[in-house]
Amino acid sequence: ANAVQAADADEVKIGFIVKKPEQAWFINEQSAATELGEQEGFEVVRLAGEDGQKVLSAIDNLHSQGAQGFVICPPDVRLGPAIMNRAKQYNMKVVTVDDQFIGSDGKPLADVPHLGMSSYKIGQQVGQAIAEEAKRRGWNLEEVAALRISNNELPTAKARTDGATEVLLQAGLPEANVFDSPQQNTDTGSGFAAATPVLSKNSAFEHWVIYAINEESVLGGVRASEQYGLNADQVIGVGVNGSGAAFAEFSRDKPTGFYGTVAVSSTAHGRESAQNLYQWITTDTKPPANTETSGKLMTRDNWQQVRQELGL
Amino acid sequence: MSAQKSTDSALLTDTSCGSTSNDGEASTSERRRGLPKALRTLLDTSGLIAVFVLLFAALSLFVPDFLTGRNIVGLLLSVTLIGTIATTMMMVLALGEVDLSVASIVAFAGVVAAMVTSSTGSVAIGVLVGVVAAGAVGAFNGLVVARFGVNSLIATLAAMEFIRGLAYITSGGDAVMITEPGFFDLGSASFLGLTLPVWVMLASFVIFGVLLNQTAFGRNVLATGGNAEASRLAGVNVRRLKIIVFTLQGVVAGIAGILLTSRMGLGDPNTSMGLELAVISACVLGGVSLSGGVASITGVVIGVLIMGCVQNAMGLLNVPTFYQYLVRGGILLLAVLFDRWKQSRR
Amino acid sequence: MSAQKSTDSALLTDTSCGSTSNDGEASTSERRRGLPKALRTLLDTSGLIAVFVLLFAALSLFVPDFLTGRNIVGLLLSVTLIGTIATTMMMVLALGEVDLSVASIVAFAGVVAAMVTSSTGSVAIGVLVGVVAAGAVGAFNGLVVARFGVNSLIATLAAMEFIRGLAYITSGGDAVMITEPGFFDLGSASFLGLTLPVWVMLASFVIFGVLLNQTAFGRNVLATGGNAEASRLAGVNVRRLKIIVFTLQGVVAGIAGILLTSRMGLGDPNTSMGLELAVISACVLGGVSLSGGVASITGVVIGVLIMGCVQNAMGLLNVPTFYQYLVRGGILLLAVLFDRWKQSRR
Amino acid sequence: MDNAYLRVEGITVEFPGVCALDNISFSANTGEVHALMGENGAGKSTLLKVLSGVNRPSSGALWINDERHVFTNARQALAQGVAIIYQELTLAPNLSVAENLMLGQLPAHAGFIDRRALQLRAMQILKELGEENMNPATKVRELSIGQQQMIEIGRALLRNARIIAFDEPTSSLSIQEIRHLKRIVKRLRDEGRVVLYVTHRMEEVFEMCDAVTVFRDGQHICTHTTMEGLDQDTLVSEMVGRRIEDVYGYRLRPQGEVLLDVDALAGPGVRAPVSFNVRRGEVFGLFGLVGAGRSELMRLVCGADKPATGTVRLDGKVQHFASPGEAIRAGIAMCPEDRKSQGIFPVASVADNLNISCRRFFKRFGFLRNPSREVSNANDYIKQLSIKTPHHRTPISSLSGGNQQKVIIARWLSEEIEVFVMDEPTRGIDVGARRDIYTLLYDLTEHGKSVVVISSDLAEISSICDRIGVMRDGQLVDIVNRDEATPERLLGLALPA
Ligand SMILES: Nc1ncnc2c1ncn2[C@@H]1O[C@H](COP(=O)(O)OP(=O)(O)OP(=O)(O)O)[C@@H](O)[C@H]1O
Ligand SMILES: Nc1ncnc2c1ncn2[C@@H]1O[C@H](COP(=O)(O)OP(=O)(O)OP(=O)(O)O)[C@@H](O)[C@H]1O
Ligand SMILES: [Mg+2]
Ligand SMILES: [Mg+2]
Repeated sequence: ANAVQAADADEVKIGFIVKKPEQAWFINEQSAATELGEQEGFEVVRLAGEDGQKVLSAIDNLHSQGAQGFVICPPDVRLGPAIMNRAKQYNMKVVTVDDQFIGSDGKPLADVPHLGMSSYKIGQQVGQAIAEEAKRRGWNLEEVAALRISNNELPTAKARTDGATEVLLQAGLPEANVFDSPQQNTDTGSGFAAATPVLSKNSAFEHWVIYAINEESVLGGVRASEQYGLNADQVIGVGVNGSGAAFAEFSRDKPTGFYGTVAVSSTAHGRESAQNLYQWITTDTKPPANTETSGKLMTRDNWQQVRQELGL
Repeated sequence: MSAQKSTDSALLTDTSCGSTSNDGEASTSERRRGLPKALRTLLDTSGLIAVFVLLFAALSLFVPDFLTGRNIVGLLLSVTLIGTIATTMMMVLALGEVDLSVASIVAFAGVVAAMVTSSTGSVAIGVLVGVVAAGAVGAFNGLVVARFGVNSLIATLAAMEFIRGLAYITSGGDAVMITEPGFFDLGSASFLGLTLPVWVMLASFVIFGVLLNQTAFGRNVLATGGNAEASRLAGVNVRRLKIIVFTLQGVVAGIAGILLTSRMGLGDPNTSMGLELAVISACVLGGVSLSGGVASITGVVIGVLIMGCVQNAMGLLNVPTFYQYLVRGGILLLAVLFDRWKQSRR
Repeated sequence: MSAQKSTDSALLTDTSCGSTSNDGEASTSERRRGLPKALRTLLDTSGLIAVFVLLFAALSLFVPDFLTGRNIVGLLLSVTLIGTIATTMMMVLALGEVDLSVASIVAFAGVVAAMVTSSTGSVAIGVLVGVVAAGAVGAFNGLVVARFGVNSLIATLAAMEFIRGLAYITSGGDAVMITEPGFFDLGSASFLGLTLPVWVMLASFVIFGVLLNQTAFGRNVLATGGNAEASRLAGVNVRRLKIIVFTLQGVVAGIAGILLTSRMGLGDPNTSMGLELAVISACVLGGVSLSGGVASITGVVIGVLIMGCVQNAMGLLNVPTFYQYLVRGGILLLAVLFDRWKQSRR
Repeated sequence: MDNAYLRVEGITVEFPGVCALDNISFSANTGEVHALMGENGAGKSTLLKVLSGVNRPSSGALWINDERHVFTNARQALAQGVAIIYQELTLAPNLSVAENLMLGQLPAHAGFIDRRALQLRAMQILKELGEENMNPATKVRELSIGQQQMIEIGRALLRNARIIAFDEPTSSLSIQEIRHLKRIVKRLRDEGRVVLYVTHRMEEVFEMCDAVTVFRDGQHICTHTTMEGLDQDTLVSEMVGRRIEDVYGYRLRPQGEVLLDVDALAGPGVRAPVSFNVRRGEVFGLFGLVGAGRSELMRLVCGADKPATGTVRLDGKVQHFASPGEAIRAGIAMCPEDRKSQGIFPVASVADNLNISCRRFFKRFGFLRNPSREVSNANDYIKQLSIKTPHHRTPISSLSGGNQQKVIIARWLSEEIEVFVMDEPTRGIDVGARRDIYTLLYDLTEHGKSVVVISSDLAEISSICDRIGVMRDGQLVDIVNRDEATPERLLGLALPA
């Protein structure tokens, strides 16, 4: 069957399933893949899979359309076995992007090609950026408080904040100075609401660092810090992604507590993962098991340049 | 003489008396009198059925790959969760209540079943505990609503938060992996080309259809939804009725949740957010009144299918996500507008 | 004899005649008679107020840093969105309707205002267009509900999907940046230590409190919520009333959304998911009846404050997220149970 | 007396601010129709609700067949053979006639409804009710109020109860239906049941009842164990605490020019064009059987429904009312017949119910209302119409039916209304209050207003009106002058030819 499909190269159709179809990140990925498809002559079906049920429906749907494979960012990494099960049933090829499948033994499913950045490592990059900036500003980390806007329902969020926390602790931030503020959502509003009580509780600290799952949440924290009369030079907020929220912040007249963000090229992710799958279908060359990408720190000074570099 | 009077008034009722407007109408509805009950009900709900048939025909015609065996099977599978739960939601709505906690129950039951199965090694025990837990949540909802007279929207909104929290706490926030291979069979066991979840959905359609129409219980539910005071005075145990219906809702949501978990291979505490609104939409699309007392299983089946078909077709047509919002909102609005129009024309 | 009789009966009326049961009660209610109206209303809703006062005292006592000036300011700011919208939601609920589309309107208005401001360079035009767009959505909801008699739960559920989709489409799915610095002042302009969003919330409390209680419009809203048909026959233009109330809801949600956008510095189409349920919860906590006809602004203020305090305290106490779900659900349930208990005891 | 089948002993029921029943005792025997009489709010319905387990007495008990009972829910009462036909309809609107008849005891095998048995028993009971032409499969919401009332009665018959209580059953029945009801009541008595019968209609008491108990303000006034030697005036004065010679008290009034002129009006419910006019100072009656289309006609006049053809002139000016609101502001208002669904705002206070329309006259600064004016207006009418309510702030739903009606009437008295349309204004209203309402009508007309009264009460309509229009099957068949309006004539016109 594979050979037949491979021969039929001009009718290649692949799916691109993402867990949060409304988010800029995934929109970028999907449109980059679509663009590539237009260049290379294959069709990309964009689908949403917000939970397991919807992912399976999306796969059924792809099967009905006669797609040969799909790229997926799963809503839960542990869905791997169920998704692979369904894909095998339909004889579809699968590559994952952003989040890698985990098998029932708790280890990554090695035979599914993956392209992405490790959430934990991204988190470490965030921590690194914060630590360096704090050092540059000459802060004594012993007296710095960390506002960790957490969202433990989301494994990605947890991995990112854990990564950042680890680096900061190594850099000399006392563990007692790390304050959790659980948010209900991942938007600015909930970041703000979560940060408010923590800031008011710990009024003794002069310097704050803020990190979270994404830029929006960090921005919420920064807004809360402004509300408490903390100045831009008293706060270092570093986000993740490189989306409109960050650009909006950087293009303000005056610098704010939002120091920077670890930008990852969603465009590259979308493009490369689609490319990999296309190659696999047409030439039968299986992509590398795990391609790790990394982020690039984007600050007020270099954001436009980085943005261009990453094609955002 | 008295006989004369009543026939007259019966005529009046039918022909919406007088003026020349709609004599054709009247005679149609009179002709309907002669038809067997089932067919008459069909004609009454026929507006909706017509919409569905038209929609289905249009989709089959214009959407490539829509009318293929594998797509229809996939479509059926994709509506199992909504479809199964819609049957008991219909009962709850018929009672004049509403249940927002179903999505949380789905998640909770799934997590509990997955954990218990993994720890005891027995699928049966796992499923049983999951269903019982879900039923207990439903019974609790029923108790709060029936015993303390709390508005069900609020009671189940509270339960929605609470049970979701319990699901997170039980699972530690992470999806629970299932180690027992037997558990997967639940979701994939197949018979006549359809898998267990589809059969369960079809069974619920039949069971709750019969329950609603053919049993005293179902009629009491409708009576209570139409006028709770009336059924209480007529000796219906309204309190028990409500508790039973909410418990059934819990049990069915639990079963649906466990089947989902089995299909997914993991108990995910984050699953099915927003499901309650989709289920209620499907019921209302199917002509179930939110103020209670009016419900039909045919309507609910059609409502579920309409929603499923539209969603499926949008996937096939590659409609961008954002426009899917517009389409979903638009369809819902058009369907209820159509329903209103149909009723006002009568 | 007859005179004797009627004084007797007046006495009877007050002291709930005879038996020894509740003389204390009776005399309290008699004492209340003498009090001015406002104070009496206060005592009537006093159950809830007592709960709030106790809660506030407990939090101040046991939660470190709760009762500090800046925490209270922060608390106020964090409830502005819910508080502002709760005032018009109160009107909608009083009318016997419900509006699920507020969260989408918040996002939509914010995105529109941000885009228009950036493209025209004028904050005034941006805000105006945002508010008008939001008002138009509200008016459309009102039209569908009032003109076509569609159940508002479904009509606004459809609008919720539709408008969220519009917000995504308008913004392209990504946060909209604001290039006009003047726009940020809206959210941060401060007077007497409180920022504009807080003042807007306080103003809505006053305006809609007065509107509900002190104007014929407000009383007509309550009457319509109590019995729409009777209200129409009593000469109320029910249709216009509903359209106006939904439009107000849209306008206020729009203003709240624009202020949020200004505070956050970006127009985010993803913002405020689930806000509608929080707003409705706050109203119901405040004793607003979901079946219409009963509402009080004091109750709503208290409801908003209870929710805000609990959320804030959980933050201060560092309650893990999962348990926050339990607490929120539990509080909501306890509050309505308490309310029922209070009413049954009366 | 002590071996009576039903004994009520020392029952006391309290509501916030009201003592509905104060230590009531009386007894009723089998084979007896026992009338319960009293003013509005005297506590009659409350007593029946104690019998049916809806209201729990704070003290006292019921003795049924020498067994002591205090019911706490409706099922217990039904189990002891007590069935009540309530004043407010208690039907499930979307269920069929048959299902409503047997609600709570649907015939079933292992839970499954036995449709045949359901159908058969329903047909049988409908026959007993004289409604053999009613289709048992019809949805109850499609029936007229009178027919719905018959379903209620049928339900009680089906229970085969030993004690059957009727709460104002005739208030919304047609004349044939009333005849039928009387036959049913007699049969029940002859079968040896206890029949309790609440009514405000004197003639029914004297025609049907064997004993009468009178309440006033929650107190037991007296029980007459026999109707021998009892006359109407005595009974009335026991009920209302004063003597009323002539309830109707017709007064001759001068009549002015035509105020309301209806010309060839037709529309939903009114199939042939109807023309009539009403003069200033006139009380114009509309008589007909239930379902004759009287309400529908006046709804067209008052802007509640849209007429298909015809015009309405008010004081010579042609009016096209798009809504009741426009009609009210032009000076014509209607008190609807179905108080519960069209009249009251149940959760709102008496004052709010009363001021709903007129408060636009009491404005401050052009947009704020004037609560003190509203309160004084409410209190004025509470006093003037002797509305029994603990307070103007009491929710109207806790008032007795008659008092609710008075509040609705007061709503329009405080407006600037020229033409009052009153649809069954005295339905469920006690003699004393009725007298008050009639006096009120005469007072209004003496001040140059016009009144249109729709009534199914023959005695009432022929006694208080100056002219009477008779309707049948959505047509106005004739207009009769007062002096020619004998009950026989009116009935002859109203009944189908
Ligand atoms: N649910 C209630 N809550 C408070 N008060 C009530 C309630 N039900 C009845 N009442 C009061 O109890 C008293 C007796 O009412 P009831 O309905 O028994 O009068 P009734 O004799 O049946 O009058 P009517 O002839 O008008 O029907 C009235 O004053 C009424 O206001
Ligand atoms: N809900 C309804 N559905 C269908 N027909 C109805 C409905 N309500 C009333 N009708 C019909 O409309 C006509 C007039 O109704 P209605 O009983 O109100 O007349 P009426 O003369 O005002 O009598 P009354 O005032 O004594 O009740 C009747 O033929 C009746 O059957
Ligand atoms: Mg009564
Ligand atoms: Mg009528």
